[in-house]
Formats: sequence, structure tokens, C-alpha cells
Amino acid sequence: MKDLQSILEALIFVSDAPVTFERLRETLPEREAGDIRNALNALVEEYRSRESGLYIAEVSGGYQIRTRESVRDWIRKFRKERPPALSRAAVETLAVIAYRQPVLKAEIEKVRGVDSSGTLKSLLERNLVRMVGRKDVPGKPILYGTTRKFLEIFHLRDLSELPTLRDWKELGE
Amino acid sequence: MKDLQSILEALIFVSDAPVTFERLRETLPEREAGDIRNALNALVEEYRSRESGLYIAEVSGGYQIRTRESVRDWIRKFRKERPPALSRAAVETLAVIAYRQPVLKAEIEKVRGVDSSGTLKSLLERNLVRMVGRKDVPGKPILYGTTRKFLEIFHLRDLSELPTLRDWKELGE
Amino acid sequence: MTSYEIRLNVFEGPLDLLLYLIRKNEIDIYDIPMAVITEQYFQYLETMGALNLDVASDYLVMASTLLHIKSRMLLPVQESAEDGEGEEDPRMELTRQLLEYEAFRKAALAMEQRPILDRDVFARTGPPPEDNGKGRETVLEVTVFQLVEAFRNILAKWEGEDGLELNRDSLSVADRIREIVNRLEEVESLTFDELLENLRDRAQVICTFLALLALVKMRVVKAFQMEAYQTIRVCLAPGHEGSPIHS
Repeated sequence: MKDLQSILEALIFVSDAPVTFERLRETLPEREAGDIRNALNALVEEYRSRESGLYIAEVSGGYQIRTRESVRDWIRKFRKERPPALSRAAVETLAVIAYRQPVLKAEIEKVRGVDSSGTLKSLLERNLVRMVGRKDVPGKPILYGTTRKFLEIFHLRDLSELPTLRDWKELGE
Repeated sequence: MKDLQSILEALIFVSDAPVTFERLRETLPEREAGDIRNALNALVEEYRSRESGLYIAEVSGGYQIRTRESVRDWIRKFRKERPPALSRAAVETLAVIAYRQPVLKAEIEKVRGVDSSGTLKSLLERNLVRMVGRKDVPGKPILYGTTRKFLEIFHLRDLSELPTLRDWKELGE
Repeated sequence: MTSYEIRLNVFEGPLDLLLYLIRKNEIDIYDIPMAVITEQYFQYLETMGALNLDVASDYLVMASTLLHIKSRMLLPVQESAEDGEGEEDPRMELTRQLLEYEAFRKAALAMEQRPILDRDVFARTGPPPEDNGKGRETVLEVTVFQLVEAFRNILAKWEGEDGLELNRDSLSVADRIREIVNRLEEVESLTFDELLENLRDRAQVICTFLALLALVKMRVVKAFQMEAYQTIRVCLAPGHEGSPIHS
């Protein structure tokens, strides 16, 4: 493995969140941006071709080493604590927020047809949703949006990676 | 890479401490101990020959993926450049200041129940908190408040946008 | 319990239930037979009642909507309403709502099928291996809600005190005057916004404003604008030193 590639691998490895290209550049100012980009691509490709238990995920605008889906069952067995599962209500609410942000609680509830306070609160607590501001109408209701952690958890590079909502509509409006 | 080897690699990767051979065996009871041992050796050897930024260390009776010494300087630089995330103590102190400002250090400490000098100093250095004046009592103690940067970081237009306990209650206790 | 009954708990809400009924009966969503759907919907609610399950109010609201639409369907269609347009099919609003909800439901389903972190794929946890963990504080990505929560938790330790309705001593105009001068002594000038930032309520804003007016009147402070409509800045008036209200 080439020098630059191995430095990048180590940097991505030590970080506890996806590492952005910008951050890698800042750490390696003496290197050309193009060289860093190429080395990154080569690294991603190397992980892919090695068919190891790991791969480099491009999520939330950055790079992160993760375990492959194929070894999922062993990891789950190995890790005894279970991360709280996302309920259907939670994912549904997240979908509305992800597509409609910035969005009011009232709008979420109108789409879902049910009170969403509890779900929203737990999404806030889990840091998947955040307050992005207040709407400038009487009562100044809170506007919600998704977080960086949401992108990380759902394996999204950015919000544009979500399929458009139209794809899910049976027919036109 | 062979199947067993990639499972072992992933298990060692996700663990937050060196993984012992016994723990690996427990996770893979359907595999022969000898096979596991061989796959582990092959894995260690593969990391060595790849000359990547990582290697598999055999430490304190277990296996752990670590960064090589050759990339140490970049790792140190990488860590230093990133402003460390807010610690729990910092968030707590910031919360007290945000909601109680203008506030004295003594008041913060009374509310938190612990000495907050260090945390306060780091919040000042990070420009999340500033001195807003002095209280007109003997000794003229400094009053603290939040900064514009605080608003930026928390996506607030102004302080009136801070969520209130009532907002929280509306989401159901 | 029959499988029919068990499903009741599975519905995410009235829209979910309605979609289920529509799909089960292979109904054209653009031409919903209101009588059939309303009847089946009520059957479900009755089963829920019989099982002593709490029927959430959301379901009841939908029940009345269904009845309302059904009754409107019975009225003769009024061609050429006053605004010239024919009256919309009373079911259209419901159809739109159902289609929209269904689109989000499908989106949610697609999201669930992604390789989800900590369910399907895993990242390294804990402190970086080379670091011996010493002195590293837990890192957090903080949102404002975590701030309120932190504050709420701290307050919870204090019995009697009621949340954000804090009994802070209200600042008097004199206090604000002193504070403005103190601040201006440290920086050259402040914008109006900067003066008003960190104020938590109307009373404080008013206090500050009155203080500023008083200072301008006493010629301690000068307010100025570089150009019309630009930010108003204030600074200490030339020749002035220190606070006017040294006690």
C-alpha cells in the first residue's frame, strides 16, 4: 500500500465519526488535493477487492470504516447490548422530516394522521432529529430537521441520496 | 480474504478492547479452534504484508487493530486540529448559562453542584461564552452570557428560539 | 384473539388502517366507496372497543370525517357553484391525504432497507486504540434539545424551582446603563443587535432600550449609522470616560 493511502486509512480509522475530505486535506496540507482524492479512491477500492470483513462507507459527507453486512450476525452475537431498534413509527416520522424539512410537528402529524409527540421526542433524544429554527408565525412553533447522525445511521452521503418522494407516489398528484 | 478471516477481522475491529482468543471461540462455536488460530495468524500476516496504516497488535492477551507508529505524527496532528466535541460537563454548564444569563460563576456552580472553573474557561476560550458585565455587589463578580457563536452552533436566530421546558413538555413527559 | 384483532395494534394510525382496508378490498383509491369503507372502519373501532383497547382520539376524528364525507356524497351535486367551478368530489381531500401518507410509508420502508448503522453495519467504538483513553472526555454532538435536557436535569435536582420561569432579579434600567457602559469600555462600538442579544424577555429588551435612550440623552453614548438603513451602532461619546453612575 502506498504511503499516502496508509496515512489516510489510519486517519479514517482513528476518527470516531465519518471524516470529510476537507479535514483530511487540512491534516495533509503538503499533499495535492488530487493525490489525496486518488489515494482515497484507491483505498475504498482496495477494501472492496480484499473482500475483508470491513469496507469504507461514504456517509454523511465523509469516510468511515465499517463492518460488512455479510458479517452482521456474528457482530450482533459478539456485541451483547442491543442498540434500540427503530420502530415503524420512528422511521415513518423520520421519513416525513427528512423529506419535508424544515417541518413543523403539526405538519408531520397531518401527514401521518396521528399524534407524533412521543416519537418526535425520542428522535430528538437519540439525536436523529434536531430543531432547525422557529417558524415566523404566531406562537413561533419549532421547525424540525434531520441531523448528521441521521445520515450516518441510514448510510446516506447527503439528503439528496434519498430517492425522490415522487418515486413512491402511485400516480401523479 | 477467506470467510473466517474476514469475520475475525470484523470482530476485532468492532471491539473496544483487545479481543481474546476465548471470546472469539465463544462467538464462533461451530468452528474448530485450530481453524480460528490459523485464520488469526493469516490475518495478522495479511495486515503486515499489506503495509497499511494499520496492524493487528497482540496485546494484553488479545488482538486489537491499531495504527502503525509510522503514521503517528499525522494522527496527532489530525486529533489536535479538530476542536474537541463538547463534553458532558461543558454542555451542562452551557445550558445553565444559556438559560440563566446573565449569570455568575457562583450561580452556575450552585446549580451544577460542582466547581466549574475549568469548564467555564474552556467555553470562554472556544468563544461559546463571554463576559457580559459585572454584578453590582461587593467584589463586582463577572456575569457570563452566551455568544453569537453559540447561536450559530446551535442554529438559533436569537435566544428566544431556545427551546423552553414547555416545548419539551408538549412532547410529553 | 383472531389475527384480525391482533392487527389492530399494528396500525400506525387511522390512515394506515384505511390504506389497509382499501388495499385489502382492492378498491380504487380515486373512487372510494364510502359506505363500504366507513362500515369496515367502524367495525375495526368496535373490535378495539370490545377488546378494551384504548381507541386513540385520532381514530375518532377520522371516523367523523368519514361520516361527514359519506353524508356529503348523499347530497345532490351542486353544479356551477358561485365561483363558477364545480364542487370538488368530497372524497378528494381524503384520497390526497392517503396517497401522500402512502408515499411516505413507502419511503420509510425503503429507508429501513438500507444498511443501518448498528443494525447491519458497525463502526469502531470506544476510544481510538492508540490512545490509552486517559483524559478524554465523552464526546457528544450536541443539539439545543440536549441543552434543554441538560438544564432540565440539573433543575430537577432543585426541588421547588420551576423550570425556566426563573425568579431572576429583574434588571433595572440603572443596571442596564452600567452594563452598556462597561461593555462599550471594552470594545469600540456595539451594534444594536449586539446590545440586545442575550436578552431573554420583552422586559429586558425594554429596559435596555430605555437605558440606551437615557445614555444618549446624557450624551454618554453616541448612536450612529454609516449609511441610512444600515446597522445602528453605539459607542461612548468622545471625551467620556467611564460610567456616569459610579457609586
